Amino acid sequence: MSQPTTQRDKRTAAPSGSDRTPPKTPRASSWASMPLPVRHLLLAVLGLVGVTGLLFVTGDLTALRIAAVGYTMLAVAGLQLLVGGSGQVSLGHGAFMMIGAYTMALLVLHQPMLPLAANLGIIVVVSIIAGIAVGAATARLHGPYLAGATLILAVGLPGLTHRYHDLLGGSNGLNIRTAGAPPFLQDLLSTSEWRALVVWTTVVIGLAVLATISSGRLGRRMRAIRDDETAAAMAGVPVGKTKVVAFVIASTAGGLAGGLQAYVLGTVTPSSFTLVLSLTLLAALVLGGIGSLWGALWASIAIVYLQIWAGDLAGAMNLSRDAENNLPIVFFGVVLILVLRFWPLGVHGALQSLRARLRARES
Amino acid sequence: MTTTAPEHLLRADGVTVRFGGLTALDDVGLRVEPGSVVGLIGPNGAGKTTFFNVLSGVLRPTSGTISWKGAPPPGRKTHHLAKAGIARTFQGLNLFPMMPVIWNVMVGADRLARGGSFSLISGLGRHHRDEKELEERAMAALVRFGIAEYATRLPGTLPYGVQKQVALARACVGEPELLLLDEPASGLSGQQMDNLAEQIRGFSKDMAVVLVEHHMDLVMNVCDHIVVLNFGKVISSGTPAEVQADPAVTQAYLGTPANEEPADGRPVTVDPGQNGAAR
Amino acid sequence: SGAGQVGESDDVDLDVSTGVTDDTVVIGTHQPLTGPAAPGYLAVSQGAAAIYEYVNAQGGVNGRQIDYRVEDDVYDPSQTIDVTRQLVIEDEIFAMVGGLGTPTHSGVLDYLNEEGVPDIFPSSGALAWNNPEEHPLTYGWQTDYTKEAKIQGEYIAENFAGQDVGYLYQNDDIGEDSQAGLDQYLSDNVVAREHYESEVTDLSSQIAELENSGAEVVVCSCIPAFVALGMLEAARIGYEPQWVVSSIGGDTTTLQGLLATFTEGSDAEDVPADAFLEDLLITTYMPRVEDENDEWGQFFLAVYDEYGEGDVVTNTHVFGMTQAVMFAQVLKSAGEDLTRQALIDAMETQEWQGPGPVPFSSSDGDHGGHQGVYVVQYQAGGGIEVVQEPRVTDREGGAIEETDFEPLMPEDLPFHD
Amino acid sequence: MSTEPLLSVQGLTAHYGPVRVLDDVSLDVPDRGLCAVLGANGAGKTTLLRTLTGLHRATSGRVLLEGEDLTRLPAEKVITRGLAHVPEGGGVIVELTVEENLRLGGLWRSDRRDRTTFDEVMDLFPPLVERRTKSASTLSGGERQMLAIGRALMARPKVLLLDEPSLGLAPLITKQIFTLLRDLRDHTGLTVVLVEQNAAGALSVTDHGFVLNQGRVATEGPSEGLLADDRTRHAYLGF
Amino acid sequence: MTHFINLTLNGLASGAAYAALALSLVIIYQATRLVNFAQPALALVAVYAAYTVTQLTGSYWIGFASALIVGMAAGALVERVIIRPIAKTSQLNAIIVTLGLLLVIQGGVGMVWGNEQHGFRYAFSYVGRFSPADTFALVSVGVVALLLFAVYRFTPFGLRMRAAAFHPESARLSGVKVGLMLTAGWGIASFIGALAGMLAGPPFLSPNVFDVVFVFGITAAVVGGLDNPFGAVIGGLLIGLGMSYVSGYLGPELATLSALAIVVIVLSVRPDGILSRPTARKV
Ligand SMILES: Nc1ncnc2c1ncn2[C@@H]1O[C@H](COP(=O)(O)OP(=O)(O)OP(=O)(O)O)[C@@H](O)[C@H]1O
Ligand SMILES: Nc1ncnc2c1ncn2[C@@H]1O[C@H](COP(=O)(O)OP(=O)(O)OP(=O)(O)O)[C@@H](O)[C@H]1O
Ligand SMILES: [Mg+2]
Ligand SMILES: [Mg+2]
Repeated sequence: MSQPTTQRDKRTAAPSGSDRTPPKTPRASSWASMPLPVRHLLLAVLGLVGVTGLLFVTGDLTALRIAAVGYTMLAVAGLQLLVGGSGQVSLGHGAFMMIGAYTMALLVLHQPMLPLAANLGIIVVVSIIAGIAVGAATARLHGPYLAGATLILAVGLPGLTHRYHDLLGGSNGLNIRTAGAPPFLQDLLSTSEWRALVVWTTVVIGLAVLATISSGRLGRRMRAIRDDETAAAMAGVPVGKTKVVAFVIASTAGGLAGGLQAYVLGTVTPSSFTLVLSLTLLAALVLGGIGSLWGALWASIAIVYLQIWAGDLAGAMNLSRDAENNLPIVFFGVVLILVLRFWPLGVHGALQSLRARLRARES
Repeated sequence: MTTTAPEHLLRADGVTVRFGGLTALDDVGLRVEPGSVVGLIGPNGAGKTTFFNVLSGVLRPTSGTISWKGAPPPGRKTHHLAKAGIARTFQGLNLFPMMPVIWNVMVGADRLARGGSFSLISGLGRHHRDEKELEERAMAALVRFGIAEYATRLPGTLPYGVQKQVALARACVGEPELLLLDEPASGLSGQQMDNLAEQIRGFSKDMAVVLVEHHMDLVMNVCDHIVVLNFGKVISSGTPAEVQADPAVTQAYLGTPANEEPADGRPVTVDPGQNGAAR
Repeated sequence: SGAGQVGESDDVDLDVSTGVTDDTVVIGTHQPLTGPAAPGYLAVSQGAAAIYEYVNAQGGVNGRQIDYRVEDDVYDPSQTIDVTRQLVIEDEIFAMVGGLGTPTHSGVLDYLNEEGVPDIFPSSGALAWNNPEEHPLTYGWQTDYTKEAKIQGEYIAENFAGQDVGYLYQNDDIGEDSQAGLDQYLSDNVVAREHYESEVTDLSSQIAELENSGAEVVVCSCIPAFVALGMLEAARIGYEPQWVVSSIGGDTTTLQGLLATFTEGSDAEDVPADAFLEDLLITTYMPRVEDENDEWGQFFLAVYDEYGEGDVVTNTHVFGMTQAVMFAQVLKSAGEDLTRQALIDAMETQEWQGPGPVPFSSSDGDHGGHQGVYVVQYQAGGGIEVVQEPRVTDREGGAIEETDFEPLMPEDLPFHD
Repeated sequence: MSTEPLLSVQGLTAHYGPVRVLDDVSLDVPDRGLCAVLGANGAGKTTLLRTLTGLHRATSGRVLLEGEDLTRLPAEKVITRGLAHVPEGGGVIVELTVEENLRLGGLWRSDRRDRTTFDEVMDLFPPLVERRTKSASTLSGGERQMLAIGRALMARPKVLLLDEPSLGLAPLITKQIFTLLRDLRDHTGLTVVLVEQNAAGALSVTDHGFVLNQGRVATEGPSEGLLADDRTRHAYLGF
Repeated sequence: MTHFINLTLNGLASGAAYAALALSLVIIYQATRLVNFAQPALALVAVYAAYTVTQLTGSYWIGFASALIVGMAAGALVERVIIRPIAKTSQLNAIIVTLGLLLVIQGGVGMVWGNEQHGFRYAFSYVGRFSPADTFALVSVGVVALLLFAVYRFTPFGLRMRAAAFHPESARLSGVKVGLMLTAGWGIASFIGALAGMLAGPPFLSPNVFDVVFVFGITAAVVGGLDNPFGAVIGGLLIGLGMSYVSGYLGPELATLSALAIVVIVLSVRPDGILSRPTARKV
């Protein structure tokens, strides 16, 4: 969020935020020789199988939260590509989620016979347009200026719902009812479980795409721009275009996440897409670890579960009412501070170094 | 000049750059033929880097034209020129500090990837082959510059001399047709300087080189043609021998022995312009 | 099949006693305990909790202690959904009581009905709750905004005949529904319609506009903070209309608290809180703590004094306390053999007798809750005076009628053992 | 050297993470000495200077200036003891103006209001004079290097540590700066530690040289001697 | 016409509050290159402290003074204890930590003082189209901006401060106690933040009272340009006026959207804010 001083700190080895995973020296395993998309799709299928298993051993409430972890993760992963990849710190990611969510709600309300997949497709298109608009408008902005512009986007956009009260429902938003599991699955899956599966199917596909982009040429171009725009341009990277593409990818992920949220929760209101959401997404991203998609997983778990755990904790601690009410907020803040204090690379970074240490001990 | 190429690879005419009241470049022209090494020398602040900035599209000149292979360049932005085949190093290196060395170099090779936007965004199609090829090229370049052992290090943790090699590798790996080198030799040891001369001569088989440098040995050694700038103006140009013999150059840039020991014992003044005309 | 095409859901089984044991019954609610909406609504659940404590101290209802679980949803519908599910699935609540907020509660309305969880007294005046066809388990509570506004409109038309009227309303269903009622009586006299967004705490342009229009009466369909802001802003520019405030914003104890500390020791000391509030007209349907003659009001003060947590008791507390008393009442009527069906049956057959001084409806296809309002006026010194006895009406074009409803007093109303 | 050295480095060791980059380095710099520190890329020259000024923590060993132990002092204190450091690349603060950069160098001195030093430095580098009020970011590479040296001189140090000052400077200027160093030594008693890649050039202006190799002092001696010694030249200096 | 004048005066009054908060952000930015999300929280603590002190002593001005002192101390403390160890690792981390702090402090204030609203008076009478309180706000913001500008541009202290922020290592090599400068920067910024809180807090306090003001404060700072205290003032007034006109003529639901519009328009013409200096040479 700040403009790096030219020629500053070239020397200081700042491990944080750097891409700690340089390509490995060519290893002739069949895994590594597979094209990236194939590898990532295989991982995606594996992830989906895992989630399905988890759904079968847990209950309805957890199914809802698993779904929430899913779409939150997609949103965070998109943000990760934007912030960690292209270095554009956006405080307005919630705005993209909102666009996706309202698109979903409007489609369900006004075109109820469209299948869900078509709705998601339309959301992708709408998000791309939104991403291009925002990306193009902010492509010349740097650091805190970009942050400020996206911040006010997150705050201002919900105002549209008041302006177009009749269409968007004002502060009460829109309520939708969506179809549950198809008949032949109804005995097997509850509605919540079905929705969680729908969410995660979309999410793992989205994540596979994001992973491919992030570790491929486009990802490298974005990082180059993040590190040094002039040098990147001198290597033939179109700076403005790449920045917009980064925004488009992020907005698409965010829009899809919002659409899935609307689908799962059945309600969209401006008060679900406040600045707090945007800031929480960004904070959780850094908490989880900005360098890797795994970070997005930890981030989304933190967003969904920290509040709940803190609530349980507060309930168990027998505090005064004011203290009990506010404990969850404080708890999230404290966790955030402590994690960054002791694990600058976030939870994922910590886990990685732990693994490295264990491996070192083994050998 | 003895080359008989019908067309110049790069041609700059009447390039003028003003920053507010300061004229950094004043009607500067340059011609570069394929396969040649052109030296661009001059005192500090003469406008050499500024000229590079104009040639590479980083800076738009106040006036003047540039033509590339006999036609206007394909676009005015830096990346257009880069795509067309101009590469450059920076005086301040400008490496990508948070990417490992190999990725730094792979970015330099990016223009050689053959996949279109589809493969770029989706990771399908040629992408996989492209990536492999880029990595191989980058690795080959690291080996060629003798810095393969640093492939996975971050640039900031390397000695300055190694960083310079990384920058050089990044500029060359994309097989440009014109290579602009801004003080490649500063910070290098004598041995390395000799290697560099060798390398530059090697480059010029495939590409033309424009070299900004203060190490006269190197410049005189490798350049076919030299242009001397002072206060933004071309004060001399010609073969190394011609330039070296030009008294204007000696005065403004190389220094005469008389300058070395001031007679009055007062601290010397470090002034490149002491003999130059006032602006 | 289309994403929006929803099949019929099966009938739910109400013959269950989820959350009920021999000596406890678990109920839940969602409330904004933190975040921007918390200051306005925190007191609701505090008040309710105090009543349940009191009831439990008296031995509970039908031998059962009431276990009241309050979950914080920060007034964010997506969190409401999560905490509601948590209450239903994990806490296994018997019923949802007084879930607060229109946007928030809208999101769980279907869910509660589908899961067969009685949804008693949502804390909001939206019209949506009263729809027994679609949401048979939801029973509204608050006098709906349109009914209230009709009575306001009539009162103004009668008592301020011919005067110019301006509206100041919150830009959501509160404003929309209120105008629908007011306009039935005032449409000819309206000279300004100004709205505010609850996120923007600046009313300067609205008040300036109202003054500009020459409105002599300003009807404020606002929450308390914005009533206070509006009054301050008017005082700032020397504008002195007759304020008419609806029940949601007419909590003079809260207003007084805000305005008193505000003016304390300042240049405006000669303009004490009283002066702001003097002659303020309020429509209301609950007991009032300012009214020394209001037995329920006094009862609530006493209960809160013993079972509540500190604080001044405001009418927002009373909101929750009234709800709690009424819920305890119906729980008592539901009898020893407590099932959800028994509760619903009790709701449908309950003869409501207070604490609210207006009739209450939860049967015969009308889940509308309180049926009307009465009008009070703030008096210098902090008291209030009833200037119009309760009247009832419908939300359409029907007439406004007086009522002879007489609530039972605390000691006569059976709502605990 | 018989006299007490002005700057004395004793058994200095320094690491980056687990990697040892200075290994038991000892060297003495006499008062009014002009010393060169030479070595291949990565030998540890920059690290040595950074450790001397406290920018990098020594793992062990001591740095003494006029007998005072500076080893544990933070950089901002070390500077006030009379050590000035022109870092590799200059470290000009591009967001400040040229004048501000210069003033900053002498700000810690109690006589900072005295403008004579400022005027003297300005006199030394005429290209800076006309850019006084301009942002330092507009300077060319060489002009920045002049500014960096100027800023160090503003502190009127006892010992000046220069990390590749010739980087980016035109040959004429390099020569002039080397001459200037001698001159300052002769007229103001300045002591200089000069890190240079340009070994021949550096040895020709200094009177003593240290050659670092992989973090150790490989050899040292009078400059002429080193310049003449073919073995050293080939082994470590590469010319 | 009177409507226009009213809107203008209203806009100036609210703009002053935005400007004050923007100023404190600019200071922190100049001192640390960080956008400090904890700024409103620090202001919150200060203002609640003032509230309590005023209640205890009965004197508004003792409360006012304690707010400034508490604000400054809290800022300096936070820098020392929490920010410093983290700022070393990365800038984004430091920014996120200020977010965490925002949560902790906001929740903490809720724990101590409750989430209810409290009335809180203005420094001077608020009565009048452009009241003494508004005048006080505008004048104090203007004076502070002027002072800061002077300190930053013309004093050795200001130079040290800027050097430490831009290039800590070079600053240390010039004998600047960088750590001290950072602490001082946070202290001063929080001092101004506390002032902003005292201006923007009334009439009612609650733990979230500064959320909205802060958003417009950031917006103002960005619009004006983060490198110049006057930018904050101009940005604040611009946002205040723009929102007042839009909400007066077009409807209050468009107020925040109009702030967005101002940002987009201004930054598309001047990507580094109105008072930005020409962008630095890159290579
Ligand atoms: N953006 C700018 N604004 C103002 N002046 C500038 C700008 N860029 C360059 N200059 C001035 O233009 C002149 C030429 O600068 P340039 O960097 O081209 O010099 P150079 O020949 O590369 O010198 P060196 O050998 O020291 O690198 C210098 O005097 C510099 O101060
Ligand atoms: N920040 C860092 N992190 C890790 N290793 C580092 C770091 N900085 C330097 N090194 C390592 O320390 C060793 C010494 O580096 P140093 O910069 O001191 O060399 P040098 O002699 O100054 O070289 P040059 O002449 O190229 O400037 C090198 O191997 C380098 O890779
Ligand atoms: Mg240059
Ligand atoms: Mg070095």
